[in-house]
Amino acid sequence: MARLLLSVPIAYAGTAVLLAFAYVARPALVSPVLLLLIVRQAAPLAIAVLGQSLCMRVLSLDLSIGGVILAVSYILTSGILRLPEPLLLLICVLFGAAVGAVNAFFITRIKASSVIVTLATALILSGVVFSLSQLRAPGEAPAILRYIGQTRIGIVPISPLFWLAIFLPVALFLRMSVFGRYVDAIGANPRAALISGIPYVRIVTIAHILSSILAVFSGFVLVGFVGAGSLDIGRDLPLTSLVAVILGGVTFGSGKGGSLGPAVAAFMLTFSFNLLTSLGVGEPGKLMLQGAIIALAATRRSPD
Amino acid sequence: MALSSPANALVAFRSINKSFGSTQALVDLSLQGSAGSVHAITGENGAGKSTLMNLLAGVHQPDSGEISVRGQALRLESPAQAQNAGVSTIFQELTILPNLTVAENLFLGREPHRTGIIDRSLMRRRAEQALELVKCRVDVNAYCQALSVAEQQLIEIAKGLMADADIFILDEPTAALNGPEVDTLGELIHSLKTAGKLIFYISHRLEEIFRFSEAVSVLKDGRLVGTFETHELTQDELISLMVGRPLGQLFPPRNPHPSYLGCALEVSELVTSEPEHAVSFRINRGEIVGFAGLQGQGQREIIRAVAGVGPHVGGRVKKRGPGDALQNVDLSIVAVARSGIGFIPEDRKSEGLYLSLSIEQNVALGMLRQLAMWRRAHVRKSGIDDLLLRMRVRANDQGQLVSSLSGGNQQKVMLGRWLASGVDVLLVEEPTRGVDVGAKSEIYALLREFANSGGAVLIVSSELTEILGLCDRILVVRDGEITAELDGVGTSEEEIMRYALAGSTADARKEL
Amino acid sequence: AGDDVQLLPPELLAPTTDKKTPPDKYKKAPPWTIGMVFPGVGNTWIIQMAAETKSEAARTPEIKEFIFTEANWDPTKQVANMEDMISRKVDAIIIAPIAMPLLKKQVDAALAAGIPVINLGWSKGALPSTVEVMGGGGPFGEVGGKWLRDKLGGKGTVWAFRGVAGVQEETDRYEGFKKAIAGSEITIGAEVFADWNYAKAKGLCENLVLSGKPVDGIWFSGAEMTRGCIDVFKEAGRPLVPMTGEGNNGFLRAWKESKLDSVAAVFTPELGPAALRATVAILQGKSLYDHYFSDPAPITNANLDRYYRPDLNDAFWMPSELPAAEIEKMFKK
Amino acid sequence: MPVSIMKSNRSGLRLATIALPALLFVVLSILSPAFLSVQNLSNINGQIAALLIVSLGQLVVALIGGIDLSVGAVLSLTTTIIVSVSPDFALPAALLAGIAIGLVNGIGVTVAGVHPLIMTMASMTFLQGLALLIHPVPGGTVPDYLAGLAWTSAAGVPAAFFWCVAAVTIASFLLSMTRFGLRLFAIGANQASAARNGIAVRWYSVSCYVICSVAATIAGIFISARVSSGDATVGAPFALDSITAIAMGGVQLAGGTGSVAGVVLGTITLGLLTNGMNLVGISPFLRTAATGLLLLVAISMQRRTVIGV
Ligand SMILES: Nc1ncnc2c1ncn2[C@@H]1O[C@H](COP(=O)(O)OP(=O)(O)OP(=O)(O)O)[C@@H](O)[C@H]1O
Ligand SMILES: Nc1ncnc2c1ncn2[C@@H]1O[C@H](COP(=O)(O)OP(=O)(O)OP(=O)(O)O)[C@@H](O)[C@H]1O
Ligand SMILES: [Mg+2]
Ligand SMILES: [Mg+2]
Repeated sequence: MARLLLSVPIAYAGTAVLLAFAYVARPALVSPVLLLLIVRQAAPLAIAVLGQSLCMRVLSLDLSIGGVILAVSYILTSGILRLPEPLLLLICVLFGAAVGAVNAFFITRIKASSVIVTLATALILSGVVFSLSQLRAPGEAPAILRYIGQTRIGIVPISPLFWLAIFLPVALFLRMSVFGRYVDAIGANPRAALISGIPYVRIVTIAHILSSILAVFSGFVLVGFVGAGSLDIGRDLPLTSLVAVILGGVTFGSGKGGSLGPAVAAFMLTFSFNLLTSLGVGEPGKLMLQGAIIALAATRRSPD
Repeated sequence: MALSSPANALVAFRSINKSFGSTQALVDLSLQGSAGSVHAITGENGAGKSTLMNLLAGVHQPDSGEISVRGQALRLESPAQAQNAGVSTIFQELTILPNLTVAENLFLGREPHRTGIIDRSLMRRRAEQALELVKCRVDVNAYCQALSVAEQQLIEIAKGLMADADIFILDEPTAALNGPEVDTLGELIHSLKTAGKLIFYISHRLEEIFRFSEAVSVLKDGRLVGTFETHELTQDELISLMVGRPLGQLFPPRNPHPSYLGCALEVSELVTSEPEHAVSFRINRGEIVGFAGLQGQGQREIIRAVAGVGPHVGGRVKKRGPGDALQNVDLSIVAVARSGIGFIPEDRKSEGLYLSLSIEQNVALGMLRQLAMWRRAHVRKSGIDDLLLRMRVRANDQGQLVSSLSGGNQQKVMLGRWLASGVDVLLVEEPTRGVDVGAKSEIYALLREFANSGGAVLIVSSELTEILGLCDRILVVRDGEITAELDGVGTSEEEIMRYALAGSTADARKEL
Repeated sequence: AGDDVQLLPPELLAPTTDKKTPPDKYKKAPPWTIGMVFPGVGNTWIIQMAAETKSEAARTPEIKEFIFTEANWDPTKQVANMEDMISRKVDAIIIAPIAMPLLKKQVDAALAAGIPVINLGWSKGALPSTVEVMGGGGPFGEVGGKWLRDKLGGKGTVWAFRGVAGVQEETDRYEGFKKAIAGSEITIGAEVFADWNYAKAKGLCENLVLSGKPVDGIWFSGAEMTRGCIDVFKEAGRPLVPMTGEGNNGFLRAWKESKLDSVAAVFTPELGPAALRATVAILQGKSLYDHYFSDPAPITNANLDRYYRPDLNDAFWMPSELPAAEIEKMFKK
Repeated sequence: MPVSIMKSNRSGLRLATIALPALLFVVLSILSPAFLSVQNLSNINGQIAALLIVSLGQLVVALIGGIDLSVGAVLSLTTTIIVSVSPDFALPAALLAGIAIGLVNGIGVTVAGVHPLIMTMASMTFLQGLALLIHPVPGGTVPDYLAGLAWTSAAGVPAAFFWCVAAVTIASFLLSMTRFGLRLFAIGANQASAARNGIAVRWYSVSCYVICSVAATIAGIFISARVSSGDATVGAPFALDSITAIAMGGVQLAGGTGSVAGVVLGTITLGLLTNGMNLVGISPFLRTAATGLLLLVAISMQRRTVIGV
């Protein structure tokens, strides 16, 4: 029983503590309307985190998320491609898949460090987008995306539903399928996985392609939310998503961790930003508290 | 000789208890070792031998009880403290670091130095002396990642024996060694003993225990069964003390009149690296074939190339496919595995097992092998339980993490994964490395059963007795070439050694 | 004085001092190479400013080469860029320091090497540059502050939406705002840093609105954030309170569509061409004032239609002097 | 480059590590007449000195398989301390802060078991806040004696050169001559094995994080002199830049592989890239993209055998 409790990701307890604290200190924050809004704010992070967690479960990392989102924003809003909206969205998804495939190529074939590879692709993507966007100012986001990013059905915003529609199939697939078992095996010992004939290259490639595609979806929600192109969109996502994955119970190199924990952690982080704001903590104090929360939450609890 | 008189004990364990979570690894265990003796510790896999030694080596601390050295109770909090107390340990798992040179590895932790600056020339000189001692001929400036497991094990031994210590722990030092090297070790141990040191010696090779030790302590389920003078025991008595029953036959009966079911695997003109020779051989269904030969003659390279794990420059491998037709196998790991060939590596820790996953997850990965990736992963728990029972795996339940199993039980889980995976060809490196006699006979029986039901097995082993007792056919490898093909029943250790040691084949050809 | 060089129309830019540069001190024969050491890119104002400056340079025949460098907002990189400009022996350098004390050593070195340095910024004496051209800052913040003070009749609770913490321009704007409401009964009920960013402002504003904090008006140090807040009020079904903005087409559109009660300070991207013209004048040996400042009359509810360009997209900033064709190309919807 | 270093496979040095900066150097001297001027070379030296010092610290942490994302924030914090504390105490205060941060990072990673990426990202966030708290707006005055340390030159050789030489000498000595250095390589290859060889792994790991933080502090002292001010965000790019630099230099983040020479070369490559693009007049916006491309080229030429982060 104790072992079971210890294996529950810190994100669940952390969320409960934060909610309880907010209930006492800022009751308005835990009203359904506000909670739903925070869920909506968390949606882009939660989508990106799903991909990041998959990468981390196969002992890889994806720091190129931010670059992909920038590129998506550019493709969608710069007006260089004057195409119908659905086609534009499809191009973004294909673009994401290509970036993921490039990342995976270097990681699996060159056996390069995923930190370095995805850092490099992020640099290339943001460098190119920045230099291209000097030529044209960003325009408006496609109407479908503005609908997803800004509209609500009743009091329920659409973007969390969009997240759920992505999350459920992916999480279920990872949990139930042979693929999911392979993911755990690679996470626990990639060399053993390789030697026992598990298709290591294919699985890591799928993980990175999926991660980049999810980054594209995350970009869709962000661009839709902002309603126009922007050059500082999704800047924090690579590092924040990393934190969320760890707080969500995925541990590097052990083959442990699922999909729900990281999603809850994404909510927890977003909620904590909101809580600190509503407590009127200034920018420096906010950063300091965030740092402290992350460090404390990531502290390993099980003695071994 | 007074074996259990605490008066002249150099090391004494008193009422030691140690548990890991719910596993009680040592129970109220007391044991003494005296100076100037070789004290063997033996017992089944998971009996607690390594745990006991790890307490003395400072890796773990006892839950209760006391360890005293030279009559003084000590609390050893770290390997460093144990070293300072005069304990030198050669661990069951190798601790050689691949990115350090031989010399650096030999002196890691106690580098010769002047105020922190390493005296490299002194270190090299002393390293050369140390290697001479164990008769290991490698360059002291070579990086250890280039060395074979056997060479690494020798370096590990040299490092341990060279230490300025009074107590030496050797936890399965010979798992990767063969005859001549074991002899050298025997001489070294003897000279330490005459110098008044205490040596704790753990091995599953019973003949070594009888050759080296004067006392033997048998552990079972974390308890001491007893300490005996070795020469008063017979091998069979020792086995029944360990296993709790007399062991019937170690090796399962061979099929005396082989009528094999046709070729399972055909290797033709396989070249593993540029200057090597090409090898060709075939394995039939229902047959166990072994590679014999001295350490490092290329057996490992051949089996790894066939498995798609090691490099190959040329050649072809065909395997029986559906409808008995031989089909070409692409020599990449994934393709080899998909064609129904299982490869069981010698280094289970880094290449074989998922230590941080449970037994169930490890075994299930084998069972799911035949399914496509997107299929539902459904595993029958009872199937796994049966397997664990048959292999006599000492574990609480199938949810237990593999990292918490003893070395031998880990080996069984790794084998079990492939036996349950439905492959029909097994390539096995060192099938019983670090496995106790009881489990050994289980593993042999399982491999034989696998063969009898139509499978084909190829093994590489450094234990000649294992090759002789288990294999139907023996291929002797020397200098990358198959120099002899012998019938497992009719041959002898001497005959194998003759082919393994014979002057180079080039000379032999000249003579013809 | 009639012979004064006019950098921009007087209503947009005026000298703030009588002191003038000595004529002919940096006079050089054309053609010139001019370098610009800019902090970084990242928002539409900067994009347009850079485009206007480059376009002006292209239209000036005496300029052989115009080198634009940016430091990605990294102070050490900006120092390096400035050093590299001096190494290249350009004829003049336009700088926009990330923070004012930065580049002092390099400006000294440039001047010593006979390279005039025109500062697109207001160093308040921290830098010895030849000419300074700037706008925004304190007066920008004051425009909104004064307007809110009048609107609310000198009392009430306002929120302040600030930009990126630790940036000089941001602090100046905020100080201007505080100066404008000093002495009134207006209190600041909430103060947040939303990095001049729509998404971040929207999130923070949602949080403030829904947690029920009282508000009578909102001051913004940038209009992207205003748009975020307008959307929040609309989505929450709350009546809009007076909010300040700035002269950007996207904001003007939102202002017009939402029937907001607002005022927009004008921070023109023409400051870039103005700095370039100042550089050209210095190289021609003309005398300029030491310091120019842009503090044009704000856009109000009354004259909004004069400025708003429904045919262009949100990224356009006014007033602009880009040729119509280029505006068309860059900002056409 | 001595052949022995090239051969040793724990240095991570490959032909590419050396060829890349050499190639850049040749191309730039052909393309730009200003490149080879003494002034420009000394500019480059000044521009890379701080990154070199930070990267050497990053190397020490990378050798044991760690990573330190907080170096940039430490650097920023140092500059704010320098301008906020009375000149007499500025240096000791900054160094003390550096040591304390290293201790916290190291203890967080080794004792509390937090993944180094997360631990140092947490401290990065915290320290960024602290720096903004201490000194919200860039400015302030740097003590004169510090300004002198960064700007004076001796016999025509700029001060920055001596900073670099000192840092490289100390790091090389530590890593290739001492027991401490050797043991770092051992820990990086396999912590558990190193511990069984009697090495106090925790003690060494914590030391590495302290060394890294102190290196960032020293770089911060240099930077505050160079930009003549305290700036709470000045260090931000150093975290990723230092990782880029060591990666170009063949250092493996998995631990156990890397060399001072590699880090020097990696840092020079990055410095040449920035300086060269300014001199040749290539659009600055492409610099980031070029860095990324070069990084991919560099890692493609240094195939590893390990799989992992
Ligand atoms: N680190 C650990 N965590 C949990 N359980 C452990 C750990 N180490 C050992 N055990 C358990 O303690 C028991 C004794 O293990 P030990 O390694 O001492 O066996 P052994 O006698 O050395 O066996 P072998 O011959 O297989 O090496 C086993 O049941 C094992 O599962
Ligand atoms: N646990 C520890 N606590 C503090 N310092 C340590 C610790 N372990 C190692 N050190 C430091 O690391 C250095 C090397 O450690 P080591 O224990 O090998 O030194 P030593 O015992 O003095 O070596 P020798 O006995 O060979 O002269 C020491 O100088 C010491 O400062
Ligand atoms: Mg053992
Ligand atoms: Mg010592």
